[in-house]
Amino acid sequence: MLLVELFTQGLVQGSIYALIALGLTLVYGLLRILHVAHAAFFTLGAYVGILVCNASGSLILGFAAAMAIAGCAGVITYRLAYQPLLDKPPFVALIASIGLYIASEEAFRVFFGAQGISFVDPPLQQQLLLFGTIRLKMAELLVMIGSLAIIFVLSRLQNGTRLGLACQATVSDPQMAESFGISLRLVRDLNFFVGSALAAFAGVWVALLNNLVEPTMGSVPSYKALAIIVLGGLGSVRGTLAAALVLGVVEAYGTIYLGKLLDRNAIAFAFLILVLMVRPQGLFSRR
Amino acid sequence: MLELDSISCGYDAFRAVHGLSLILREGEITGLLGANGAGKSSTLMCVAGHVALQEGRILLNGEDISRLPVARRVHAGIAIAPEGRRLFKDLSVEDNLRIGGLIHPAADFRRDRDRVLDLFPRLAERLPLPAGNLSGGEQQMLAIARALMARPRLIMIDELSLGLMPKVIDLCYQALERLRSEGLAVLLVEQNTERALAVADHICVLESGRTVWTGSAAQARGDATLASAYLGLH
Amino acid sequence: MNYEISLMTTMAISVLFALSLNLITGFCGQISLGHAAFLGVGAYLAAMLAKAGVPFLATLPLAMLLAGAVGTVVGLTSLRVRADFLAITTMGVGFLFVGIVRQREWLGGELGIAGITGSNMSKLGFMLFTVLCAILVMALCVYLRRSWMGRVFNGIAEDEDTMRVLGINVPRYKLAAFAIGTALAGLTGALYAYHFQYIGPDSFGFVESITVLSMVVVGGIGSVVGVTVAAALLSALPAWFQFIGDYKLLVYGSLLFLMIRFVPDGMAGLVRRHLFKRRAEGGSK
Amino acid sequence: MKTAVLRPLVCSAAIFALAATPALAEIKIGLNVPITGFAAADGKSALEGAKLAVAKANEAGGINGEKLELVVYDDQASPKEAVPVATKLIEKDKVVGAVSGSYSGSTRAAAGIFQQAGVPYVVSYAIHPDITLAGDYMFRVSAMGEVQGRGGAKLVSNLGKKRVVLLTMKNDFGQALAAGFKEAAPKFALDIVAEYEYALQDRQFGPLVAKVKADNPEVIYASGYYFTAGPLVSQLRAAGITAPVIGQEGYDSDKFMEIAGDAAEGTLLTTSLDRDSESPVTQAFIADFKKATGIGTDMVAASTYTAAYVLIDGLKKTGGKGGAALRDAIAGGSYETPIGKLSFNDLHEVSKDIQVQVVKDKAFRRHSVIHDPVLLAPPSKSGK
Amino acid sequence: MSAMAISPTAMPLLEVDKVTVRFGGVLAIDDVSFTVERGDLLGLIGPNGAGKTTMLRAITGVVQPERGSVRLSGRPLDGMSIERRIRLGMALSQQLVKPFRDITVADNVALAAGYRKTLSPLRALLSLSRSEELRVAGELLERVGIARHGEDNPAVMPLGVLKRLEVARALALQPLLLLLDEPLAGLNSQEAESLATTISDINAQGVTIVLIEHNLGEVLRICKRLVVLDNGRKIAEGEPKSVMHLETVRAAYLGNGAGDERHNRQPRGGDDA
Repeated sequence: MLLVELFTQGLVQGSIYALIALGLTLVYGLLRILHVAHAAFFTLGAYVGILVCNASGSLILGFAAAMAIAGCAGVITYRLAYQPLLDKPPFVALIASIGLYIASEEAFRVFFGAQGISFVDPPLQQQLLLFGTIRLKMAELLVMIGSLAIIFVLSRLQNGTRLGLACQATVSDPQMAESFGISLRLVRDLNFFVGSALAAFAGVWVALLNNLVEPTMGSVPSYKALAIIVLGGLGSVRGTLAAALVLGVVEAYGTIYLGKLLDRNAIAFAFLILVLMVRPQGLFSRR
Repeated sequence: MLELDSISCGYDAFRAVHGLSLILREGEITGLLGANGAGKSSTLMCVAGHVALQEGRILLNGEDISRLPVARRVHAGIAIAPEGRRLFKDLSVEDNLRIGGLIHPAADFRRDRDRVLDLFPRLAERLPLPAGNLSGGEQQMLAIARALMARPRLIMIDELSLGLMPKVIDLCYQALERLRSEGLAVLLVEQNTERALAVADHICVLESGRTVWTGSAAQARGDATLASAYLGLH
Repeated sequence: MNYEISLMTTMAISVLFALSLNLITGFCGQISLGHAAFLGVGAYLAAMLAKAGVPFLATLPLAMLLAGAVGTVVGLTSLRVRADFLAITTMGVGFLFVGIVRQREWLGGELGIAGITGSNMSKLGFMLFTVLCAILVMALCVYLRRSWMGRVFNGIAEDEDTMRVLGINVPRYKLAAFAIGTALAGLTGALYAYHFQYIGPDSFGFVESITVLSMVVVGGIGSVVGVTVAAALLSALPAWFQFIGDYKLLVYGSLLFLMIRFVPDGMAGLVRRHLFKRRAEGGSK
Repeated sequence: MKTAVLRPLVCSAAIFALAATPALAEIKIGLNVPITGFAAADGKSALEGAKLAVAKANEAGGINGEKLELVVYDDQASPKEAVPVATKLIEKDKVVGAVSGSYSGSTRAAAGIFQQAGVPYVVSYAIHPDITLAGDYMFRVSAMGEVQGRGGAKLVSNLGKKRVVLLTMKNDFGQALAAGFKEAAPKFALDIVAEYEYALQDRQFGPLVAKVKADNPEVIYASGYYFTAGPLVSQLRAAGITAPVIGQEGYDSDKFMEIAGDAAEGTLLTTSLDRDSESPVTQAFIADFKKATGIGTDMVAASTYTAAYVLIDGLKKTGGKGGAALRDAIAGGSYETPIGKLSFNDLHEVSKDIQVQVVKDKAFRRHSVIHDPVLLAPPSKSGK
Repeated sequence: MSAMAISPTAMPLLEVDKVTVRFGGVLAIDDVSFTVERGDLLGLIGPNGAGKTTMLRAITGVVQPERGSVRLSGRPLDGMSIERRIRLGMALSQQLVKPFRDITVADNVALAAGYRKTLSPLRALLSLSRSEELRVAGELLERVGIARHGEDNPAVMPLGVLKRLEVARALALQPLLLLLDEPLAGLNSQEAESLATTISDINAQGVTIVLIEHNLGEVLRICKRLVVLDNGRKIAEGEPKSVMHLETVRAAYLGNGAGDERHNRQPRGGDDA
């Protein structure tokens, strides 16, 4: 029973990872940039979500505002920060991204205080009993369903709509995509919008789960999401989802059974290195 | 319909093509010939907008499209089946066609698709397969079919016969002749000189980025010097 | 004076550390996001040895040896994975190092190791020694760049496959780069331990790794002088920024971003372009 | 939300003001504190506490009429930054004494430098055992982690419970607490069912909670800071675990209740600050802090206030002189502080009772006091 | 070259023995055998997609054959990395020119000429001087006819210069066996003819050469022997003239089987454009 419960908890954590890593993977697929500052949109989303929810009393509004604002911020970041660096070696964008992340983390602290903020009346805290003894918070259940649903919808959109097709074509061969009338600018903006909005979505969920939003909350996701997209085989949406869930579960078991040997981060990265040594192209990459 | 007015193009300090002038007409096939690295592909990619135009003008029906953004050129009626085919490999054949026709309403897709499948019936059986899994010949057909989905008035095809079996080459060239009969302008880059000479209406031979010979294909076929000096021994 | 001496020592240590990474990333093109782990290996070994009474000068080569050995093993991964994957893998190595140290009681665990003494030098003497080390390593880097090894590194950084066609045993050179670079990081780590006299797992984490990488990139990747200047400046920046208190890291992060955004080839690139411009102007006269 | 946005701006303006004040004030005391970086939240509290102590002293006329000036530098809680900060305080600002409002790593790195310079250094809440071992100019006003851990074990016993699960935060604070707890556990015949560790950045404890539930302990001894403890306690309760949770001074912030909400009710903590204390000093501090900052106080603020207070008290005795005189003055004093009555032993550690607080109606209330001078004896020179 | 002078054995320099290469399900090379004698100038030809480049990759070790083996001076090369094969006396001039763009043309050649100094990292670390290598580079650049570009940056050089650079760089390794992958591609007829002549001269000086080339005119002019591949199989081998008369070869080249007199005509030089 414990094993099942740990598995469930691993999935909850994994679905949050998936939401964050998905945006990162979209950006990587398109631009080959390791977008560390992505985690800033996660934090931004959490702040906006709490502030709007506290002010309006509506969680839905909080989600909407968080996603909209983070999405726009993502597009602006792309235009100002990355677009001019696209033809430079990848580590240039990486360092720019790191600088941006440090600055944003500090900006959150300066604006919202170092101690973090909480919901005045945290929603979705009631708990549910599932399958006998497994107990989940409403918020935990919803984040699992929510993230799986959103990823499912996203991959349907990607495969079933003309816009999604345009995105995939751009990932596959930007020049040719352009030659068939696809505006690279539109596709890239859209990807940054969607990716950042997803990170913000994850941010609000984490705010709900912890009832706490701090300036530093993005630091763990900032690098762990990188590990996930590498595990997932860089640029693959389904691979990222699978890698995130696997990592969540590995961590869940690891913290309990390997906790004395290694800490959570080290377990995650030990797993990553192990996988890469066996499969240098990542866990779920076709190539 | 398309006029290259002494164009030069290349990358940064490197100039791949020097002062090329060429006129393409509807219902005609123009063959762009020459050795590896002579600047044929650069010319195509320049017309498509991917290689920087350094001098000269590109006119489409008398209108200067030199500065037209890449993504708008397909709207103007120019489509390309590029070197190496460059299919969207992870996507299905059908999706590749869909992307080819992205500038047209979704409602037209089925009609357009059936039209190009009529030209290349072999693709019809392959529709759900990832494009990367096709054989070389099928990939080339798909590259052409994808370009045709845009309903172009000019189609540019790079290295049509490269690495293909003779039978498949035949198929492709038959398709090409049919396109001509439907009034398309075709700009064909080809290493297989025999083939190109056999089908083209006009020939332009490049060497190290410069035009060394232009004229009708009939003239070219009769000019033994041309064939031996610039086109290898084919 | 002690303040300047201490700051100078810190700067020299940063210069050493940045040069050691520059050797791997700048010269040989192998990006590393976990370089602080090797600083840590050197620091921990030196601290343990110092506690055991091993003389200062003897700990330095031992720290180099161990860090270089570990670095060579990590370098093996660079034979397996490339570019972005390597960046993430080395980042993982960094986390693994910190994770392992945290859980080892005999390495001080979370408490770290304090009271590291035994350099038996005055503050001034230690500073001079560290600066001397930095100068020697600079000289080594300049020499290395001009040696055949430097030429090969340069080739590998640009095009590994073509270097193979020229008969170069690329894996051995990559390992050599990792070995030398990480050994120098180990040396730096030993000096770090003696200077700060306290080390803990958090001193060698991800933040430290990206800080040193930003020094290399801001200086101009591969440029010895550029990296030296950038490391010295960036390491002193927080101390100089004390007056803006609350906004210190905000300014630091923003500066890092703006610098890279507008001068992607670093300070060395900026200077080079400026010189060329002047030379061109001079030539036209 | 307006205040939350404005406050940092006001505070930073205050820092500017402090840093920019020309050297008219005669007596300078230093403070190293993490203003930026990951530990900034605690740094903020520490800074407010120290500022309050200085402001109070200046209100009361300063030292022989001379005003005190607090020189504040950011050390990012990093040893690397703390070394230049300490040197700068000593050399550039010529402080007569200094207070650490920072974590163990940076405090430990700074300690050696203050010791070498002969500048008394009063440490508030950094609990690394080596800090006071650096030399006789070092003082610490809070109980060390081990001591608190031993107190925690006794509290479990006082509650009449036996089966304990330890949830240990993976940093020096958490490890020291766990070590003390485990050391004392046999004395009270406690059965430590299991110990799990978590990282400082963790906020999601799903797997740990699941395992604790399976272990079914009578009581949970969980080390942490309010920002880890808030989510932890809330998640334990959400999973239906009803066993009491015992925390420590790291929980001691109103933020804890804000984060954990109703789940916080009944949580016990061993700390230095007794909010129901009859002591006028404590009550005055709680009121003054609220007045000065608009927020409730916490352990970090109280400790740093106390450290600064102890230093200032010493300065009053020496008439503003530093060095050995100040050291001896501090060592010889006994202090009535917000965190209780203090006096230093030969290692300059304090021995004091542990206050047990309980969360009741979203406020910390007195639960009990652990008075056990033998069990709670801090390390001393003679003890070594 | 000196390396040639000290090889007295009568063994063929290169033996390709029943090599089969498969990519996925596609047979790229199907059971191909041939040998290259010392001093030979062998043309490896065939239509596009015949498997020439794959054959070359099997020889250099970039792809692993499914069956069969490759031997150099009688020594099996199976499983050896490309750099080891190079060290045993091969050199490769690549079809796609890949000069190092941040060093000069001469430095590119000198880098290869330092092959003794770069054998091991330690030796490389301890070697500083490269006057000898620069001298060799100068000579080689002279030999391939681009001496005047020695100090230029390859990034701005035309393809013709880079093709020659690629050959010079391969020669700098002082190989026993020089593998040239389409060295003439992209050159105009004059350039092609002169480079072909250079190649012929290099061969005359004792370097064994395998030449993959599309420019049949030059191939027929300079090669001593031909191996013709089609669809991954060897369809002919022997004297250039006789090989080109074979019906199978003509069919392979023309696809439709139509022979043409022009095939055997010697090309003329001269650029009348």
